[in-house]
Amino acid sequence: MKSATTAQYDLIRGIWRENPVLIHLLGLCPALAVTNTVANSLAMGLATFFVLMGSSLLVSTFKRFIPHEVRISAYILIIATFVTIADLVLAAVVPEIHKALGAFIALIVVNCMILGRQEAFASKRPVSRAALDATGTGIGFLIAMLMMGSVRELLGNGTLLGYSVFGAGFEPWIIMILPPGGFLTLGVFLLAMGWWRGRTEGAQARVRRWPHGVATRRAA
Amino acid sequence: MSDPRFELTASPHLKGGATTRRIMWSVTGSLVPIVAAAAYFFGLSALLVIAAATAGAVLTERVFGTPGSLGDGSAAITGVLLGLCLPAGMPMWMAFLGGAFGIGFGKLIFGGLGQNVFNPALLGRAFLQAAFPTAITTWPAAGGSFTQLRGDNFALPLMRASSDAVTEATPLGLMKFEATSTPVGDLFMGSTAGSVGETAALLILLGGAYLAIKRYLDWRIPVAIFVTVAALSGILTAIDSTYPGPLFMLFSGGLMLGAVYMATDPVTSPVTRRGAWIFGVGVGALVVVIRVWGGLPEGVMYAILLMNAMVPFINQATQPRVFGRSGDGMVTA
Amino acid sequence: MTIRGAPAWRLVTTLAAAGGMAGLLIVVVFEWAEPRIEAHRAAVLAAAIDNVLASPAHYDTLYVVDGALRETPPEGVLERDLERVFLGYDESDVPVGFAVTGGEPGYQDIIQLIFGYDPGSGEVVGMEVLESKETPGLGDKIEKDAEFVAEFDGVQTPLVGVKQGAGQGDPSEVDMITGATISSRTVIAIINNRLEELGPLLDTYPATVKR
Amino acid sequence: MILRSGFRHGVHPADSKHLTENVPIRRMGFPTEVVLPLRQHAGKPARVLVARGDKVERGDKIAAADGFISAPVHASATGTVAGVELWPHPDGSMAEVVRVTVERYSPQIPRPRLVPRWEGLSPEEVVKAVQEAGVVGLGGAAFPTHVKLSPPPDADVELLIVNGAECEPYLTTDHRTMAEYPERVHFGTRVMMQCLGVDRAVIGVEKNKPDAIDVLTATIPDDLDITILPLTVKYPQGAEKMLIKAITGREVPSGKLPMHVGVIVQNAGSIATIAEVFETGLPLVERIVTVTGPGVKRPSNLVVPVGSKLRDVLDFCGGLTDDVTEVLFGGPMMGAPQTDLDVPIIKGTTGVVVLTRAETERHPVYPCIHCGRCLDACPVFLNPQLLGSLAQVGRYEEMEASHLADCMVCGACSYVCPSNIPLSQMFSLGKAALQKMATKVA
Amino acid sequence: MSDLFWILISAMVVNNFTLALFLGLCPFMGVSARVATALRMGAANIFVMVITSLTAWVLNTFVLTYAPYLRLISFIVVIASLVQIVEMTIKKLSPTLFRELGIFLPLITTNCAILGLAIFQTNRGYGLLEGLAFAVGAGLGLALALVLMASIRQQTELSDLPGLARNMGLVLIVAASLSMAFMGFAGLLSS
Repeated sequence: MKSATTAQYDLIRGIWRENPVLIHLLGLCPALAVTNTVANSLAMGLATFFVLMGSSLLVSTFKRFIPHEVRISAYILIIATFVTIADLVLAAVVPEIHKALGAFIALIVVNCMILGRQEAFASKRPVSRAALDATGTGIGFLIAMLMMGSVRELLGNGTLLGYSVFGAGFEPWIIMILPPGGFLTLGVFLLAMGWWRGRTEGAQARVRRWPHGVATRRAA
Repeated sequence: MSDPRFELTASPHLKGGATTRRIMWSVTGSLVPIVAAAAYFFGLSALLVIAAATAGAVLTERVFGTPGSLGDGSAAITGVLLGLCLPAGMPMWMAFLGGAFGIGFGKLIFGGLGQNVFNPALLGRAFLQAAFPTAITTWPAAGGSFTQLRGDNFALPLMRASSDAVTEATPLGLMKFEATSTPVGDLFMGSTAGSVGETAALLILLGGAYLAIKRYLDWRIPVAIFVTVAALSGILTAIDSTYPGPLFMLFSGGLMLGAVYMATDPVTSPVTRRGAWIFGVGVGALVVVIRVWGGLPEGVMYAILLMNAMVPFINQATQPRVFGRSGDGMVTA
Repeated sequence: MTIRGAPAWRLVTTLAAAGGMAGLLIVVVFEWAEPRIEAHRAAVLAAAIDNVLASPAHYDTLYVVDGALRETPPEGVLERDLERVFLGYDESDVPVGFAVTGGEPGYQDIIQLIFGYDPGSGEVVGMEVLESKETPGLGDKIEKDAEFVAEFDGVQTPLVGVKQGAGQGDPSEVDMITGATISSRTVIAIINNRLEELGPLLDTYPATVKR
Repeated sequence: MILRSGFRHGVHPADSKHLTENVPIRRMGFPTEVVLPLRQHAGKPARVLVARGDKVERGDKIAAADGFISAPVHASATGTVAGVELWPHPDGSMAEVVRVTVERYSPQIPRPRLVPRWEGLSPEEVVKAVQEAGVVGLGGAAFPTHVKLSPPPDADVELLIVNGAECEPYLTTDHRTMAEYPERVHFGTRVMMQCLGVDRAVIGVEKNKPDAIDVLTATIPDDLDITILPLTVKYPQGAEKMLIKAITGREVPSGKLPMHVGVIVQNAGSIATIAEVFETGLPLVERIVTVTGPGVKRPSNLVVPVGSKLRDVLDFCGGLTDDVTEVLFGGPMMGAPQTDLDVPIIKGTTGVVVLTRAETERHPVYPCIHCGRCLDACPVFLNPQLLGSLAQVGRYEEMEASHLADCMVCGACSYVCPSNIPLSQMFSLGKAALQKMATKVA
Repeated sequence: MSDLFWILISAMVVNNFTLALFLGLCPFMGVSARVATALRMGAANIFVMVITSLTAWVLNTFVLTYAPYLRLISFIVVIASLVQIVEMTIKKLSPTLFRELGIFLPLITTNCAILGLAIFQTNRGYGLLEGLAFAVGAGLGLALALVLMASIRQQTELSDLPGLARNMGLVLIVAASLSMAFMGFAGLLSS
């Protein structure tokens, strides 16, 4: 590929401009399911980071040996291996968190973000660039997870990483740690970004497109 | 050549019937007796809760809505309706938050009046139910003096309510968890525990009848709901008499308020007449299912919200048969 | 920059190699992790049994096979496929009660719990929720509300759930949690149903009858 | 055949006919100039036969039919052709007209019969005579009558419906015609029945014209099977398909003509005109027009020479009040607004309605609240709510898929819309846009 | 029997895969613009779920007892290959059916809902019939969520949306509302 991206760009791209969760809406399943506390978000983010990094390195290293026809299967095989490892390690080292994340660790396998980076980047670039890209994307994912996790834990439990923020009298918004809260938090993030983009790129005038020539007066 | 005296507008040049504004404000007006009844049964607290919810809805509409959209009255209706389906002892900040949520995420995000999918008042209530399950299921008993507060209405924002009010189980709660029925007469007059506005079945029916006669609401929806609920619960009682009977089902909980004022919101109910029947039957069936087999004692709010979600689909599925065409749109003969 | 148009044998060997490598890696990690996971699982179970039977000196694992309790699992059946109960003993090797697990659908999903049962007195002597997804702050009081959990220490079976404060002082009454009636009832139902199934077995188990 | 009385949906606007319903038809004097557009009928415009300076007499053919679906135009007054030129047309465009300066003090005398006597003519000759007389439907659409009189041989027409519904508010043209000239209505019916070879006719009259119903019933000829059918008052009963549905219970298939269900519909005014041309021997040179509305000082039913300018007609009725805002050709539901008082009254002008500020006050538009009133109003069972939202985002193809073509722009949906959304206007624009697209493709 | 029914209902509405467990979000966001497409996607999903459930049961019962740590890899590989084979079979046997459903099959294969189904089924120790009930319930639930979302989106397309809601934010808010509405089913058929 003769793209003109610099190493620096490869690193920072995934963090914000092409944030996998907030921009591309990839990997939503873990981003919504396990972000009810900061600790869970962190664990999930790190596990995903580990899998992404491992598979990117491996795929990039062995890209010459993987025939085009079976590349997806090979990628999935590699990813699944790392996920299984992550699963086992978490279960052995931090069983409490492993229990909280439940099946969602295994589901990292089908996180489109990871497969997407292999297909779009690692399989075409040198190992060093692949590592940078994986770092950027992984951090971007982690940031998104932590944003979700902090908002949801803060409002849903009144705590951050388990430490009380609002004091004892706080009435937690339980919805935030329930499923609707996940959708809601991400939805609000996306709305905020839509609002921000509208501000910076000049909001399209919010005019209803009445057909040309229809004389109307909107309710004042 | 053309004469400046004359306007050039498209036909038709006559205008008949109600206006959206009049419909909305009539609905609001018909809620006044219900609010009064709420104040009679639950005292000052009821008014505080209703006022807080209305303030939340109206302020949100004012700040984020299209300029001047307050005038159509729909935000006020949302606020009052939300207030009517909350318990009287609820902290005012929660009611306010519910109103703001309902209007913000239930209506303005879709583009304002007429374009929302879910009933904003009920969405606000569903939010409160999911966020503050304890506060919203703490039912103060009806009666007592007007000035006596029924709970911690003045809890500081974000802070827990200190609960020392006299609470009582709702008729539905009694039925669900203790298999005790409440006399239908009490339900009809409203002297039972429950949300501030849903206890007075009589007044709600009168308001609904007024609106139906004025054709400001589609009578098919409440009728379909009542008939479905009565029929299903009748069948269930016939099979096993421990199930609650039709009269109890009809007059307990939020069914009256929901069927008359929430399910009939034209924006979030089907536009076709056949759709209205389907919608009503669906709400009725879901109410019975949730009340009888669900984990919650009350299901009207969820039943209506679920059917709201179905409305776009129902609308598509019940397009009218065009004149001179068979049902599938083909030209007849 | 992957290879295109590779011959079939290349495809197969690549996948086989990748599969082999993956298998190898996983096995290595598994060998390392397995004992730790098992140890943790055992520790959790032991702690739970410890909790519901008020710290027995030691306990036996019994297997329910063909409607009888046996001390050893039958040949050829995996241990995890069998239904197990645990019998605890005090320092002087006197049985103090059984720890029984059970699960049923609660408000959100299945509630899994373990409870201690003393066949001698017919009382439940402890209860601990192992797994639940009940509503935080409401339904999850079944595990977090110490008052509720404490009610299961010394209550006559079959249990009867009553509204808080509405009880008549009957020894089989359990005060349910206000606002989380479904979850509370499920806990009670699980215990009652399990005892209905296993009660006769437990009541007639030789080790306890001997006492 | 079942005679029923009703169609589903529709609206009930206040009929406002009290202004003129009891005012006898008067004759308006000849104006100083008449303006005769070559396009006064549906179909191809007529071919002009005269040139500037030509002398014409009342009843002279000044333009000939150009093809089968076309009709000739006759001079409505004796005078001199002042020009063949472009002139404001009631449809809002500029159209070719023949302008005739009326000879002052001309007796405008009856001339030797231009239309042959009816007795003894074969159906084909009657059709020919009707075409030559320039008779078109006077109900508004101005479809050439002779076309309706000659159905294709395979069509099995068994019933003639005379449309006396006149469902548009304010208008009383047909009402007065039926009440004052019942014989003409019956005679015209006889001519049509004979031409079409049908032996049954139904005259459908809305119940708000009891005098017309009584007079018509009293004068039915003994030898004809004519039924006078009172209809409940509802708009748009006068629409062909609605009337057929209301009277026979049959639905005309979408895109097809009434003759597919064995029916021909003719407007009562046109029927009377057929009778009139055979009676007087003069072609169609004048018509009955209701000039009414709160903006007219002296609301009247007038016999007006075709081509009279709006200004002259209004002056004859005492002029306009001060708060006039709109002048319409046709009724208030479907009528076309006029801004130029020089437009001529043409054959298809059923009435002139002048509205004042009170009736035309503009209402603010609110968003659609999905109340479903438009669905209840639409006589052809469309979903105006859906069509309207599609129109607002310009999705004309999807409107077509939702059967926009079946919309007859009756305006019932706009009339009932509580949010004042200009539905029918958007539909006519949508139709125009689709037509444009279709011609572009073709 | 009632157990199977509970499993089905629970997977369908109480713990709806999409709205309560966040599984299958990719099609929920991606293939929910048109009702017709959503219906076909939903049907294809039910189909694949049933295959998955059967596969997982076979693997769990006969193969993985001896090597549980290979569960993830074998699930992924076997399910993907099976779906591929089914896809080719359908293509051969019924081109019409393939046109209707086939194009969705590859999309579904690498979908969290499918793998999630297999894993949940394993974790909960479901037998063959229970697994099938679970698969059908989950599939119906996914289809329901998908169709609801699609019909709502088709309506909001015609709306005068505020600028900030023109991206997927609105879809997520709708999903949150649906999720809240589905909370009404909590505790259904329990006790």
